[in-house]
Amino acid sequence: MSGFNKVVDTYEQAMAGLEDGMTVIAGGFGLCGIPEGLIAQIKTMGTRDLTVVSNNCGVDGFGLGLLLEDKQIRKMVSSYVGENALFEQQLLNGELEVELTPQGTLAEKMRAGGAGIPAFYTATGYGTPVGDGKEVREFNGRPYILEEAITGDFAIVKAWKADTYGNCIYRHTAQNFNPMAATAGKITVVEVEEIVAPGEIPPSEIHTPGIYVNRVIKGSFEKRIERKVTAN
Amino acid sequence: MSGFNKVVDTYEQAMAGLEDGMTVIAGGFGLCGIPEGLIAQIKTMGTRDLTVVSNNCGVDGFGLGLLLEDKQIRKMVSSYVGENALFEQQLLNGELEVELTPQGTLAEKMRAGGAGIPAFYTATGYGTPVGDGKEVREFNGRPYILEEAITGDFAIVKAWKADTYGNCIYRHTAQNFNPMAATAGKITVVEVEEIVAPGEIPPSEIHTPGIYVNRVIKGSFEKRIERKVTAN
Amino acid sequence: MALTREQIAMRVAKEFKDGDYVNLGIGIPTLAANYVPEGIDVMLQSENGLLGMGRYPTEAEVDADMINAGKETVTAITGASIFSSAESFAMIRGGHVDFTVLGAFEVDANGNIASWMIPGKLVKGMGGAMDLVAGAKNIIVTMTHADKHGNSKLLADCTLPLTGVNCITRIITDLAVLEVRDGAFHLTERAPGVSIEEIQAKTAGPLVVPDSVPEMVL
Amino acid sequence: MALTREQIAMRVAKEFKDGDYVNLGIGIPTLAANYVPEGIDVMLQSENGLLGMGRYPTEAEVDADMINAGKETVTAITGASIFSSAESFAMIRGGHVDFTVLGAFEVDANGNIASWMIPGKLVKGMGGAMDLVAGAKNIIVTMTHADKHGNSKLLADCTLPLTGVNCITRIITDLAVLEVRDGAFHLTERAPGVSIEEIQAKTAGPLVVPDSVPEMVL
Repeated sequence: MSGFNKVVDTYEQAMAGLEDGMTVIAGGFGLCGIPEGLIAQIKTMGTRDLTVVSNNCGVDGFGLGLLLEDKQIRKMVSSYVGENALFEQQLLNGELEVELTPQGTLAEKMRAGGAGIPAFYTATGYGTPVGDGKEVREFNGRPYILEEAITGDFAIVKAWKADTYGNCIYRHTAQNFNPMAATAGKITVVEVEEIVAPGEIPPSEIHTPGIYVNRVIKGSFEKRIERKVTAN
Repeated sequence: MSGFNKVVDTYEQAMAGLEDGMTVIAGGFGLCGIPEGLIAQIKTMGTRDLTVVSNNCGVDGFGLGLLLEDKQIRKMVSSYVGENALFEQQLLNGELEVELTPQGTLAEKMRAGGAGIPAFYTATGYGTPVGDGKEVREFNGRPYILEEAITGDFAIVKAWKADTYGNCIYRHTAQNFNPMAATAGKITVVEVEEIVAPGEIPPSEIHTPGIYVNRVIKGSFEKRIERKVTAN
Repeated sequence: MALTREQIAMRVAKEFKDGDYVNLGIGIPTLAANYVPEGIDVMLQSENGLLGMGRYPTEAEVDADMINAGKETVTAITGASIFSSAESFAMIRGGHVDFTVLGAFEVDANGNIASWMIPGKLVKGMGGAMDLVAGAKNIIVTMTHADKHGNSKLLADCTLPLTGVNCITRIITDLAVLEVRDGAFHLTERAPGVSIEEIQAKTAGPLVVPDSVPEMVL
Repeated sequence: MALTREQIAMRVAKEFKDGDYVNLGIGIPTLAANYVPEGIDVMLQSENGLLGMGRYPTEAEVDADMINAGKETVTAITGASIFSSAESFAMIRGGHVDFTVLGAFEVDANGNIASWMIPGKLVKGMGGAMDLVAGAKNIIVTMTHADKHGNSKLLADCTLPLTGVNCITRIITDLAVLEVRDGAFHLTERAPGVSIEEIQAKTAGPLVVPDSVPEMVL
């Protein structure tokens, strides 16, 4: 089954084809479950004018925040971006555009993009600035707004384990946006902690079937914690 | 955590509240992964004028086909209903109405119903009888039709195992429509092969979180095979 | 006396019924988890994909892959489930979460809420708040009745950009419990020792005061 | 000589590339799995929720919980994944399946296909066919060139209710391989020993015949 072996050996291969102006969908919630090495590779490549779709934009000096340092991001599509000063500065300077999207709508837009649903209605955001300019329609007497799907030229995903066919599982809440991101990239690249043989992950436990995955690379992860809180 | 214990002991309790004229969403694909005991209970109750949403309608004398015997079903919403003679006869007599829905659209309508998405666009069925009378809209130059969500007064679901909180896993391809059905019932009843203690199913392996489930009952299953084919 | 944050949280926790699935926002709402009454169990939903959120971890239990929607390290209870963000918001949007408790800058007499954006200040984003207010079956807003300058947060019409419309039915403040219906705030309880006059003075929107307004039981 | 069912399946199998995810309809399409060329691996998707469908089970392996979209008992290959119907059709509708092979009653010169309903006959349903033709990146229709009465199935316009519009680009019949584009059938290969005249006679829709039409290699 060599045609199904998605494993690549280098980050250059993993992100080959990424070009200026492309849209990149990234999994992760805050710093949890982010494809650290793939983000670093984009920084190394210096690709510019990117539209990045991700719930957050990392922090100063880590995660997607790294791509702000050389102003590689032109536009962020996120639900919450409050964690870094560089972001704030570039936003105020007009160097960076942000499209704030409710968290559930963002997740659903990615899922829809991967699932061939071009648009859907949701009550979320109706009557708020998020609904401005969007079609409103009533179903069963309640108003909803029309939201369109998101797809990316690339999706960058962090999984716990993948087999060589690209079947993935996620660990704990590091799952978050990763499964939807994985479905919505023209090219989906998954960075994992461990690569296993096909069959090691039981078929019904697979979170992301390999059909969505184009490339798999084994990474090593710092897994920085954003807010460490412990019980007394 | 007694408030989260969803286990009921009798089929009467499991289907309590089902009334004439209600909509029932049923999991299963053909005879695979069907809630055998819950269907039998509906037959016992004699509830009539039901709208049943299920990919298929069983076969003569088994599965949802049982509900045809006493003409309990007024309308079926299905993608394929070709497996029983009684169905055919009641359809030709005008005693039974059928709304044929493409299989993927049916699955998505159930998911949408459970997920608070009142409607979505899909290319499936555009330009065919399925699209008749439905709104057509172009996205990126391609025409799509608008499909509305489905919810049920009851959802009847077959899972492999559930814990007492209603967290479910499905076995092999007996999963099929069950996870979506589980989300789309005002009252969701799950019939399982085994009830386990909370924590026995690892959190990230749960297919249907217990929040969707109102009642769990342990059943015993015949698991009739529709087309047994073996290798030579 | 106006309630403390902890006392507001205590009053919020009295709303919970055994078996409720609850999503608690950051701040006072989160504190409510500490005051769930004896004999009542609730299961906490964290919108980053965790149903059955537990206590904070011990030092040994800390795991970067286990966080809550506030990005804090956390644990899961026995019987928890973990899932994707799409599944999490399917639960929320689909009305499967029984209770959402969240803070707000303003609520108005039509049940509109403003909680995410103050024009002129940097906008950080709405996170999951818009989904939560659009989806939950019951929403409780907790906030101080007035801001630190004494300006009422219970208005005839919200002045700030909205988080959701026509969705708030119950408010628990440091001074009172109010229901929102028919275009007015209906006073149902007052904080111990707080006068109706004070509540009237600090409620800018239309307020309906019944003949008898009991004190809260905490 | 017109191809047998097995020969049509053999020709279909030559379309597959190593690493293709393929959904095969009931009948001739399913046979194609038996003729995948040496050195080429494809992974079969079954729309009831199985990616990596394997061979039929032995008697001992038969499991009522493991079936394919044709409701036949089946096995899974090592490295298969199993998922819900919504996930399965997300794959299909979202264009992640590389190839769909299915039968048809009629195909027309605009790439429309009719495959599920004959008015006057009992309608059993479209199953997943409409999703498959709307979603797959490449669709191959396999059918006999004409029905048993000799009536062409390749028409200027379909006469039966459609399964999908403007979606068929390639047809493999017992007589020929044809591409559908620009409102015409373009003959690209003919079955060994079949004359261009026979193909012309049995193609009711507009047919473009190039100067040279090679025989199929099976």
